[in-house]
Amino acid sequence: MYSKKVIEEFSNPHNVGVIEDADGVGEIGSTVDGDIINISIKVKDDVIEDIKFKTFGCVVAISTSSAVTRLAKGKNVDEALELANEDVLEALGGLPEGKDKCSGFALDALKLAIEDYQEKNK
Amino acid sequence: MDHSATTPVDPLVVDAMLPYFSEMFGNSSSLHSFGMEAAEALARAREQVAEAIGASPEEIIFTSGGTESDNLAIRGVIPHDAGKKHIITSVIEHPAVLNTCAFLESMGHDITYVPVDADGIIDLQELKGSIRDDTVLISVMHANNEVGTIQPIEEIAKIAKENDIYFHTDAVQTVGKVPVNVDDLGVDMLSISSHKIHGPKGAGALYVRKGTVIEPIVFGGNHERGLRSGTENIPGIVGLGKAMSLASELLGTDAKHMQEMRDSLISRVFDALPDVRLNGHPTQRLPNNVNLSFKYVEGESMLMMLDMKGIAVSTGSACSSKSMNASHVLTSLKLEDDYIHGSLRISLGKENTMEDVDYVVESLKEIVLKLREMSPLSNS
Amino acid sequence: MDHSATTPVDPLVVDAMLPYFSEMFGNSSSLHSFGMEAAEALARAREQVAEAIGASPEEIIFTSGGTESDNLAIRGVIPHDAGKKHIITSVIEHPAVLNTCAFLESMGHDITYVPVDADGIIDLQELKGSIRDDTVLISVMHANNEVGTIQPIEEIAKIAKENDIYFHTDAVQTVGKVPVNVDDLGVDMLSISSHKIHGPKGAGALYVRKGTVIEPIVFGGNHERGLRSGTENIPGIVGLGKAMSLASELLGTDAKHMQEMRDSLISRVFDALPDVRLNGHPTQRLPNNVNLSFKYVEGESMLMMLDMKGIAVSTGSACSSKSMNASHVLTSLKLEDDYIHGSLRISLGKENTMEDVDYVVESLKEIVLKLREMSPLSNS
Ligand SMILES: Cc1ncc(COP(=O)(O)O)c(C=O)c1O
Ligand SMILES: Cc1ncc(COP(=O)(O)O)c(C=O)c1O
Ligand code: FES
Ligand code: FES
Repeated sequence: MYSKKVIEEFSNPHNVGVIEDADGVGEIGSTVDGDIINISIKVKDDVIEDIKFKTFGCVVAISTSSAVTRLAKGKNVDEALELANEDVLEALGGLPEGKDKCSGFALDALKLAIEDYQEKNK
Repeated sequence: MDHSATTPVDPLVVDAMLPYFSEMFGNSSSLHSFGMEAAEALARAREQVAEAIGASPEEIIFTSGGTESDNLAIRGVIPHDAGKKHIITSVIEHPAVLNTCAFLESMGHDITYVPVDADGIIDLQELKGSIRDDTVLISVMHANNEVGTIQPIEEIAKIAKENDIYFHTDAVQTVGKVPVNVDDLGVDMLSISSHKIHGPKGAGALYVRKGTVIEPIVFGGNHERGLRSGTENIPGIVGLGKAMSLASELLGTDAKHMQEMRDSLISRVFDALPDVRLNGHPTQRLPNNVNLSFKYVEGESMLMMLDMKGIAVSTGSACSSKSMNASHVLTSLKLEDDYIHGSLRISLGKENTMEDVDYVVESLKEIVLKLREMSPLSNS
Repeated sequence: MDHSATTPVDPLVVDAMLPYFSEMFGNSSSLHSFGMEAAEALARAREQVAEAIGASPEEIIFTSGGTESDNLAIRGVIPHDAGKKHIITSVIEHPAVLNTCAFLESMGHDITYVPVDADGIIDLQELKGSIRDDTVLISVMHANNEVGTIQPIEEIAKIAKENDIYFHTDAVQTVGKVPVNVDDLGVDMLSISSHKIHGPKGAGALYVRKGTVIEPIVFGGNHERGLRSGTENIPGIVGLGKAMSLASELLGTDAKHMQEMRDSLISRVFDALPDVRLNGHPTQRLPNNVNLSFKYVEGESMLMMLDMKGIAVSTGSACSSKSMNASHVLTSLKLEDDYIHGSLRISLGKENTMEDVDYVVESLKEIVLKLREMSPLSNS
């Protein structure tokens, strides 16, 4: 039911952790209604130099978090903001029916982190 | 380690079934000798099932499985031309019971869903209080398939009897694990599923006490005394009969073995990890059921990691688009939010060993620590 | 020689099933890898069944057998909260259809039973004339299990379509014997039974054309898209899939072989004995069905004597306490009294040979002559 890429990403997630002196932090979700995704970024010259995630959630929540951090790392923040569901789905070889909308959560956390950075650096 | 979901068929059961696919393939309704062999096999299986639960052969109706048995028991007691009737059940029943009740509700009948306490035991006072003049049936499961809690069936039977109400129990999870005797339990109907007790899928039975009047839900050539039409699944039924015999023969040894593994597993997980909770009743539980909740981690992720280590378990905490949904059973137990999303059911089988338990404990420890490290909720 | 009642399971089918009892015993609803194997097996079987009848996999609902498929098709189209509805069927349907209709009648719905001619072909004018505004379903079997008559399904389908009525056919007897393609036939629903085509008992399927809205009759964990709850009988379904594949692969050869035996058997019995009648249509009939009536003798007596010679057949003329009852099918064909009590159905299988036919003809001749000698009706 899950693609090989999902299982691989889930078993060996990239960029797990929290950046202590982060330039931007985004967190979505709550324990009441489910997944919590926390993304922190380190930015230099508008480029995401480092990015880490912590996620409480299902296989999809964890693997999309990992995929999003991989896709965003090294990108200019404006490029990173343009990342779409399709990019995440492609990176993971698709998601099962009923869970295919969930790639958006990790992207939302990333966007919040970038907005947080932009807010602080206005 | 997911034996509550299904079990492998015992080789002795397969051996018993095989001849009925080929040499003795007859149809029990045929008049000729090939048909007789089938009819005899059917009669023998009926005796085996009856004997295992202390019933008479005429009280056993063969069905296609536990789900159909539950449907037949519940819809069977409501004649289709009767007026509005009332049924009492519990909030933690299997979907085969709950969805059948929901169907009857949509047909205009009334259903009362009695709540359970934090350990999953039904509230007997509420049950008593909900009885009405038009109550025709109480249906409460013997043991719950998720959290393993065993209900006080004898007491419910007494209440039903005093009020002249039929009493059905879904014993799909208890047969072969705790003693199931229809007279000791005092039930009028009892559901059995073959594939939960090392028998084949596609076979089940409903015990219907003599004098209990029910109507069929499948119509046709009037097999099974008119209560379940359709050419009988002879090999499947032969397999169920054999599986029931084996289960009752080995009940003592098997249950003791499973219970030892269960208790060891639980205490060792508690020793190895903090922030763990046992769901279901501490002692009134199936000898093979372990249901644990782990703070800070989510059920499906644990399940997947265990699966990659070759350990099959199940979870009542499923994450589906936009929301994490806990099963109706966990929700009924009113688990705290912290614990409800990280539940795992480990259901042992007689063929498991203490080495399997070691491996599960080690793997669980590693996996939970790894997931907690990823979790924003935990401060590890 | 009683292959319309049931068939032995093909050894290739048993081989296909066996792994699913033991190594791959998973439950298709589980998330883990054991469950995946089961889910894959289910998907493969669904494709095999779909391909054999020219359908899409999503249009196949697995059931416990032909009887349940008929029940689901017919009761499925009547929402339980709908008002009074009308269904059209024929007088010669299988009890799985007739008794389901009788149940719906007792629930307040209307049923029209269209008559057949002397060969068992449905009266299309009467069928057309019986259509009403509230007619929701026409259910007419593809071929009759007793006399083998094949109905003009395509024509009935056209009538149903013109009038915007769902059309169901019970194809339990035709699959593997005549071409069964849901688009060529033009049906919306079609019933299949595994044990009639060298598959295992306890499995069946209902084809439901995309867009056909039906409701479940068994409630529970929402297996089979919610239309048939209950843990799937994986080995049984795998067997059905394999049996369907084999049946459609070998259809040409098998049907030709059976038809040759059929025609030889019929003409040789006519040559050997006077006062014989062929029941059912002379050409529009199942390639494996021979249904003969012998004047002056009674069905059960012939059946018993044939059985003693190792030949299994069936009869539509059963003698039960106090009255000789002919089957509803023979009665509908309006056989003369002389012939109605002495009917025999010989249903050939692909594994039969011309030597078997020789033996049956010889035995029949001997037995009928012997019984006629005993009969006060015959002047021999
Ligand atoms: C308590 C309980 N009742 C009923 C069922 C349904 O039985 P079956 O799987 O045979 O349809 C199950 C198993 O899924 C169960 O655990
Ligand atoms: C025409 C027909 N329909 C339905 C059935 C019932 O199918 P099953 O035996 O699988 O319940 C049969 C066989 O008994 C049949 O011959
Ligand atoms: S995040 Fe778990 S299913 Fe969507
Ligand atoms: S049953 Fe035939 S004589 Fe009574």
